[in-house]
Amino acid sequence: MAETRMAETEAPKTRPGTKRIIDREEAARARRRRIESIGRWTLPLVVLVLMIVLWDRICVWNDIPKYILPRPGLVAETLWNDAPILFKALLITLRTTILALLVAVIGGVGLAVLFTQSKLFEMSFYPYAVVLQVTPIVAIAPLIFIYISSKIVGMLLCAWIVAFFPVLSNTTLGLNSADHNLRDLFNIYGATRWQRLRYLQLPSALPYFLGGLRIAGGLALIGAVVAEYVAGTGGVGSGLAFTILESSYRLNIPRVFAALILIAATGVVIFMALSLLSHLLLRKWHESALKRES
Amino acid sequence: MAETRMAETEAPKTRPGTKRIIDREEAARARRRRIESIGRWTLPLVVLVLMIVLWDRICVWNDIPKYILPRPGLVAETLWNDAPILFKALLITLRTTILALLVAVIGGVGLAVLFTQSKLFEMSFYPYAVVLQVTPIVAIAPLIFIYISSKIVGMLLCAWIVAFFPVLSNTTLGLNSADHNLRDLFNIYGATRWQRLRYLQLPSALPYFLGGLRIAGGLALIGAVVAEYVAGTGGVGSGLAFTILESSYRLNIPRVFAALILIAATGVVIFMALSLLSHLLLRKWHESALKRES
Amino acid sequence: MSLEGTDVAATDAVTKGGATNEDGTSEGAPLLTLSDVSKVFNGDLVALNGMSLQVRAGDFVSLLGPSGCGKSTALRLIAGLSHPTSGKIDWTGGQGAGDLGVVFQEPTLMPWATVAQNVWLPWRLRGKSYASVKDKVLEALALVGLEKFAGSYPRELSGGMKMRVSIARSLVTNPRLILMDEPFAALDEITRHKLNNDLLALRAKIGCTIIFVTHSVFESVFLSNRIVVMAARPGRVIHEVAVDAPYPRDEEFRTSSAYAAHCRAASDALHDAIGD
Amino acid sequence: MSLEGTDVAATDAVTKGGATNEDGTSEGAPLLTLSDVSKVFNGDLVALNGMSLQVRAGDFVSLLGPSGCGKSTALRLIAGLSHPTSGKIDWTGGQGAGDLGVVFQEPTLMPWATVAQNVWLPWRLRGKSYASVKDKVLEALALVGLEKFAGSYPRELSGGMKMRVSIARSLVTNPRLILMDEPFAALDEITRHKLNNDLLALRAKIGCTIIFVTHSVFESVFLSNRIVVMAARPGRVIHEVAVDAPYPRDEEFRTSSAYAAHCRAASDALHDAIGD
Amino acid sequence: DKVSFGTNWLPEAEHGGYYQAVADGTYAKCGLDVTIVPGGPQVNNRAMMMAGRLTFNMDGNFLQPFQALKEGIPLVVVAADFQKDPQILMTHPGRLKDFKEMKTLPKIFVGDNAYQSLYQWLEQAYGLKASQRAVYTFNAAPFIADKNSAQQGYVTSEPYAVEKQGGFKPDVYLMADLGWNTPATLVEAMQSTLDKHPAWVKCFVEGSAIGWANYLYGDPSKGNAAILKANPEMTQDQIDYSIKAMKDHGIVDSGLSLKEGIGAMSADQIKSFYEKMVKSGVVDKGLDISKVFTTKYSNSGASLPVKKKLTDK
Ligand SMILES: Nc1ncnc2c1ncn2[C@@H]1O[C@H](COP(=O)(O)OP(=O)(O)OP(=O)(O)O)[C@@H](O)[C@H]1O
Ligand SMILES: Nc1ncnc2c1ncn2[C@@H]1O[C@H](COP(=O)(O)OP(=O)(O)OP(=O)(O)O)[C@@H](O)[C@H]1O
Ligand SMILES: [Mg+2]
Ligand SMILES: [Mg+2]
Repeated sequence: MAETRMAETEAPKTRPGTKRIIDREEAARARRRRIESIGRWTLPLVVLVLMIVLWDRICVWNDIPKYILPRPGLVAETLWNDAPILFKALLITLRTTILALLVAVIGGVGLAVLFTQSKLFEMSFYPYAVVLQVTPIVAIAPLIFIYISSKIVGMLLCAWIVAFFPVLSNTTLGLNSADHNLRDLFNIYGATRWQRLRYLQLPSALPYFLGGLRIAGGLALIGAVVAEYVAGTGGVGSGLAFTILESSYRLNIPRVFAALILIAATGVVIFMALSLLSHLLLRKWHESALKRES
Repeated sequence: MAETRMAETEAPKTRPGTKRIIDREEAARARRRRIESIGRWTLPLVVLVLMIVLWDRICVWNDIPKYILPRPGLVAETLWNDAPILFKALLITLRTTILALLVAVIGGVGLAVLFTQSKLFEMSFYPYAVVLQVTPIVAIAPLIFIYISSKIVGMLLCAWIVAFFPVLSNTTLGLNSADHNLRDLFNIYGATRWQRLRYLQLPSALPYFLGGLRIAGGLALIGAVVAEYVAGTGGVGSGLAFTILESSYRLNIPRVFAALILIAATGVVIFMALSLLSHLLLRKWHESALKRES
Repeated sequence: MSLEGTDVAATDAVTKGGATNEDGTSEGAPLLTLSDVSKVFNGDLVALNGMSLQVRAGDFVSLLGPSGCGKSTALRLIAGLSHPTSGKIDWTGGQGAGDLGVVFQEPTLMPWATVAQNVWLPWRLRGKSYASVKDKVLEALALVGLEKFAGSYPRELSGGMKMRVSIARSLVTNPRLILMDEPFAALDEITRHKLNNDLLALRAKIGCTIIFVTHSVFESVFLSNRIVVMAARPGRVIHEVAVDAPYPRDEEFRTSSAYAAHCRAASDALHDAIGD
Repeated sequence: MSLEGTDVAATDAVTKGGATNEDGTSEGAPLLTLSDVSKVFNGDLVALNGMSLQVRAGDFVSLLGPSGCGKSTALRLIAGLSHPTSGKIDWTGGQGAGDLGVVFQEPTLMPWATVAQNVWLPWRLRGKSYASVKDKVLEALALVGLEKFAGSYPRELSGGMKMRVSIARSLVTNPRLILMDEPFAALDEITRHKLNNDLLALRAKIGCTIIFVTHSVFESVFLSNRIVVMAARPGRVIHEVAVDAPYPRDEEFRTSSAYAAHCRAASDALHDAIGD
Repeated sequence: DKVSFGTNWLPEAEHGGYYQAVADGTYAKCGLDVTIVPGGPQVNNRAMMMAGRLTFNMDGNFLQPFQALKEGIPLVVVAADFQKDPQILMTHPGRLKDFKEMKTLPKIFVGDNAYQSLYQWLEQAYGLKASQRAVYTFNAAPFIADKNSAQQGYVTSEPYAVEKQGGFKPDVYLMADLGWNTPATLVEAMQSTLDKHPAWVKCFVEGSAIGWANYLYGDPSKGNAAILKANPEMTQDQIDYSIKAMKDHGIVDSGLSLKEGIGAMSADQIKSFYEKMVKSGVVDKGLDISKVFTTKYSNSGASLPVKKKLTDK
C-alpha cells in the first residue's frame, strides 16, 4: 500500500519552484493562524484601550469640561469611589432585567408557538403584539401603574413589553422555517402537533430564537431602565435609572457616566453570555456556529 | 395507456365503506379551506371588534372615568374631530420613522457586512454596537444635542440607535448561516469576497434580515417617538410625541389615546408592509414563505 | 345494486391496469388503488397524468423511469404528502396514515440529532423512550453497517452514510408498508447487493408491502414482483412488467436466465419510456 | 544537487504509487500530486490514510470504493476545500485555484436563483453578464436535457433534475479540470449512458482532466483510463486499475471483451476493498 | 389612617416640610399615617391620584387645576405651600442686561411641563418664541456649555448645581417677580376625598403647614435625614442651599402667609393669575375657577403659633 512506502511525512523537496509556493502558502497560513489566535484576545483589548484613549484625547483637545463629558480617568475614579452605591443599584436593575428577559422568553416563545399552531389565530392576534411593541411605554405607564399595584410587577411588565417582541418575531420566523422534507417526514410518521413542535419546529427555530434572544437581552436591560424611570423608584432599593436621573440633575456627570458604563458593560456581558449560550447550543450542527476549515 | 381507460374522472364508487371515509375527509378539507378563506379576513376583524367592545365594557363596568381611560367611542370621536392636528403630527413622526428605518437598514446591514468580513473586526467592534443598543437614549440625549446642532439629524440619530441593532444582529446571523456546500462551491470557483457576499451571503441572509427589519420597523417608530421626546420639537411642525405630551399635560386624555391609537395603527401598518415585502421577496424559495400543500 | 356491480368491474380494470401482464405473485388483498391520478404543478406542468395502479398486500412494486417522470411525485401522493389534482387514491382498511416507513430521495436527517436519535424518530413519535427501543435502533444501524456511527451527527457522515441512516430509520419499526425513493442510489454495487438481500429478507420476515423507486433495471428485477415503467412529460405509466420469479430470491437468481430475460424486458420498456 | 536527485526519485515512486499498473494512456504532464495525504476528523476518525496519487493532464481518474471510504474527502482535499492532516498536495503550474469545474455529491443549488441563474454562476463569478453567456448556459442545459426548465426554481425540480443542473453548471465554462462526485447516481441508466458519452465527447473536445467519483464499476471502466479503488476504515487506496482502451470510446466498447475484462478486474478490486 | 402624597420630583429640600411632618410625627398627631411617593420626569403621580391610588398630589402651579376644571375632572386644590413659584430662568452671568432681551437668546432649555405652562405665558408676556425652546432633560450641561442659552430651573436647586460644576454664578430671573403670580407647590385632592374624609384633608393641610414652619424655622434635621435616606444622591450642602434660597426669596412664607399661615391662598391672586393665563391663551376663558380650590383648610393659620414659638415673631 502506498502509505507504507511514503512514510517520510515531511515529503520530498522536489521541484523547488512548486515547492516554494506551497511553502509560502503554508507559512502564510500558519502565520495567519498564529496572528488570529493572538488577535482573538488582544485586538478587542487594544481597541478598548484605543477607544478610552480617544475619549480622553477628545476631552482634552476640545477642552470638554467634566460636567459635559468627564475624562475616563475621572469616571473610573468615580466608579471606584461610588462602587457601593452603584453596584447596589446595578444589582437591582439586573434583577429586573433578568426577570424581564425570562418573562420575554416565556411570553415570546409561548406566543410564537400559539401563532404557528393556527394561521387564523396568528392573523387575529399578531397585530396586538405589534401594538404592544410600538406603544410608547411612557404614555401607557400611568395606566399600568394604576391597575397594577405592585411596583415590581409593573416594572416587569414595562420591561417585558420592550423586550418580548424580538423573541416572538424571530421564533415565529424560525418555527416556520423548518425544512419541508423533514416536515413531510413527520407528517408521514403521524407526528402529533405537539411532537412536530417539540422535535422538529423548536430545534429548527433555535438559531432564530437565539438571535432574537440576543436582541432581547439588550432590550430587556433598556426596558428595565425605562421601567425604573416611569415607575419612579426613589430612595433605597432603586436601580441605575434613579442614579442616572438624580446624578444628572445634580450635574454629577462623572457618576452618570459611571452608571452608564455599568449599564453598557452589563449589556455587553449579557450579550456575550447569550452568544456563548447560542454557541454551545448550536455548535454541533448549525452553520452559523460551526467551525469550518479554510 | 391507463388513463384513456379511466377517463371517468369522478371515479367508480366501489366499496362504499372506504369511499365514505375519503369523502368525509375531502369534505372536511374543502370545508376547512372555505372556513380559512373566510376567516382570513373576518376573524381579525371580529377580534378587533371584540377587543373594542371589551375595552368599552371594561370602562363601563369599572366606572373608569374618561380622564383615565376614555371609552373607545370618545376616542374615535376625538380622532375624527382632531384629525387635522393628529394626521399632520403623524406625518411628521412617520417621516422620522421611515428615515430612521432607512438609516438603520443601511447602518445595520453595512456593519453586519463589515463584521462578517473579518472575525477580528467583529470581535473588536461588535461590543460597541451592543453598547449603543443598551445605552438609555434619555441619558445621552443631552450629549447628542450639544454636539449636533440640527434637530432633525439628532432625532434621526436617536431613532437610529434604537432601531439598528436588530437589523445588525439578524443580518450578521444570516450572513453566517449560508449553506456550507454553497460556500465551498464559491470558494472553488474563485469568488472574490465581494462576490461571495453579493451572490451568496446576502441572499442567504435575506430571511434573517427581513425578520430583523420587521422588529426594527416597530423600534424605529418607537425611536422616532422617543427622539421627539428628547428633542422636544414644540409648536408647529411637531410630531405625535409632542401631541401626546401636550394633551396629557392638558389632561385631554381622549386625545392622548387617539394619538396612541394612531401610533399603534401606524406600527401595525408598517409591520404588515414589511411582512408583505418579506413575503414578496421570499415566496419563490424560502421555507417560511412558501405555500405548501397539506 | 347494479351500480355496485359496475363498480367492481371498474376496479378490476384498475387492478389489471397498466399495459401488461398481471401475474400470480400478486396474491394479497388490495391495499391501495390509484385511479386515474393526475398531478399538475403551477397550472401547466403535468407531473403525473392519469396514473392507475393497484397495490396488493405483499407486493413489491418498483417504479422505473427517466429522471423527472413523476416517480417521486407518485410516492408523495401515496404517502399523502400531496393531493392529486384529479383522480382518487383509495386505501383499503384505512391503512392510509398507518404503519408506514419511508425513505425520501434526499436523506432528510435532523441536523441537530445524532444518527441514533435520527433512527429513533419513528419510535419516538410513537411515544417510545430511547432505552426501550435501543436494541432495535442499533439493529437497524447494524443492518446498514453504521453501528459505529450511532453517536455522530449527520454533517460528519458521507453522502452514502446519510442515505443509509435514512434507510435504517425507515426499517426500524418493521412497518407494513415501505415507500422508498432511490434508497440505494448513493451506494456502491456491493453494499447495494447486500442491502437488496437484506431488504428481501426483511420483507420475507415481516411480510411488508414495498413501493420502491429505482433507476437500476437490475435492482428492480431482482427485488420486485411488479415493475411499473413510467415515461416523462407528461409523467405517465407506459408499461407494467411482471417478474414472476418466486421469492426468496438469492444471488443465484441474479445469474439465472429468467433474471436476464426480465432485465431485457424491463430495459426495453425503459427505452420505450425514454423514447429512443 | 544530490538532494534534488533523491526528490525526483521519490516523486517517481509517488507517480507509480498505488498498488498497480501505471499504464500508457497517462501521457500528459503531471498536473497534481498527492503525496501520502492523510485526513483525520475529530482527532480519531481516519477518513484518509496516506493516499498517494499523481494525476496527469488529460487523465480521467475514477475513484471507486465503498460508502465512507474517503472519496469525497479526497476530492475536497484536491479542490482545496480542506487541508490534509499530513502529507502534501502539489500542483504543477499553479493550476490549484484555476480553471475548475465541480459537481458535489449533493446538488448544491442556490434556492433563490432559477436554474439558468444557477448554471450562469461560474461565469458570473468571472464577471460575465448573463446576456454574454446565455448561449453557453442554454447549451449546457440542453446537454443535460433541461433547456425547458431554465426558468424554474430548484425546489420545483426532481432529484435527478437538480443533479443535472449541477452537472450543467460544472461544464458551462469548459474547464480544464473537472471534479465530479457521483454526478450520475440519481439518473436512470439510459440518461446515464447518454451523459457518459457526452462527457467523453466534451473531454475529447476541450481536452480536460477529470477526477470522477462513482459507485458503478461499469461507469468507471467505460469512462476512465485509471481507476483508483479505495477501501474504508481507514480510507486508503488499495488498488489502481488501468483501463488502457483507447479513446474515443463508444457504445461498441461497452460490448467488447476488453470492457468485460476490465469490469471484472475493477469488480474484483472492489470486492477486495470491501473485504468479502 | 393611611394616606399617600405624591410629590413632583425625587426627595429634595423643596419637599422638606412634608418629610419633616412625617418624621416628627405631626401628621401622626392628627391621626394620619402619610406615605410620600416621590415623582420624577416620567412619573405621573397626578394620574395615580385621579385613579384613586394616591390621596394627595403635589402640583407646581395653578395651570393644571385649570385644565382639570375644563376637562371636568373633580380635582380641588386645598393648599398652596409656596407663596411664590420658585421657577426661574437663568442665563450666563451678564449675558442679558434685562429679562426683556430673553427673546434674543437662540436657545432656552425648558422641560416639557414648563413648556406647556410657563413658557406659553412667556411667549405672550415677553415675546419668547417656540423656536427658541430646547428640551431640558434635567441635566444642565448643555446650558453650561452654551453661553448663549438660558435654562429653566428652581431657584432652590439648579443655580447651585451650575455654580458648583460650571464654576460661575448664573443670572437668575425669578418668574414670580416677573408677573407669574401663581401660588405654587399646591396640594390637591379629588373632590370625593374632600367629601368623604374632610378630617384627612384638614390634618394633612395643617400638618404640612406646621411641618414647613418647623422645617424652615426650627431644626430641620429630622426632615433632612428622611430626605437623605430616601434619596441617597442628595447632599447636605444642596439642602442647605435650598433652604437658604427658599428663605431669601420668601418662597414659602411671604405676603399672605405671614398673616394667614403657610399654605394660605387668596381667591383674588388666583383669579388674577387665571386672567393672565386667559390673556396669554394658555387656558380657556369662562371657567368657574372657584370650584377648583378651597381656602377652607389652607387659611386656618395653623403654622402661625409654631412659627411664633420658634422665632418669637
Ligand atoms: N414542488 C414542485 N413544483 C413544481 N414542479 C414540481 C414540483 N415537484 C416536482 N415537480 C415537477 O414534477 C416533475 C416530476 O418530478 P418528480 O420529482 O416526481 O420526478 P422523479 O420521477 O422523481 O425524477 P427523479 O428520478 O429525477 O427524482 C418534474 O418535472 C418536476 O419538475
Ligand atoms: N466533516 C466531517 N466530520 C467528521 N467526519 C467526517 C466529515 N466528513 C467526512 N467524515 C468521515 O470521513 C469518512 C469518509 O467520508 P467521505 O465523505 O469522504 O466518504 P465517501 O467515500 O465520499 O462516501 P460516499 O460514497 O458515501 O459518499 C466517513 O467515515 C465520514 O464519516
Ligand atoms: Mg425523484
Ligand atoms: Mg461521498
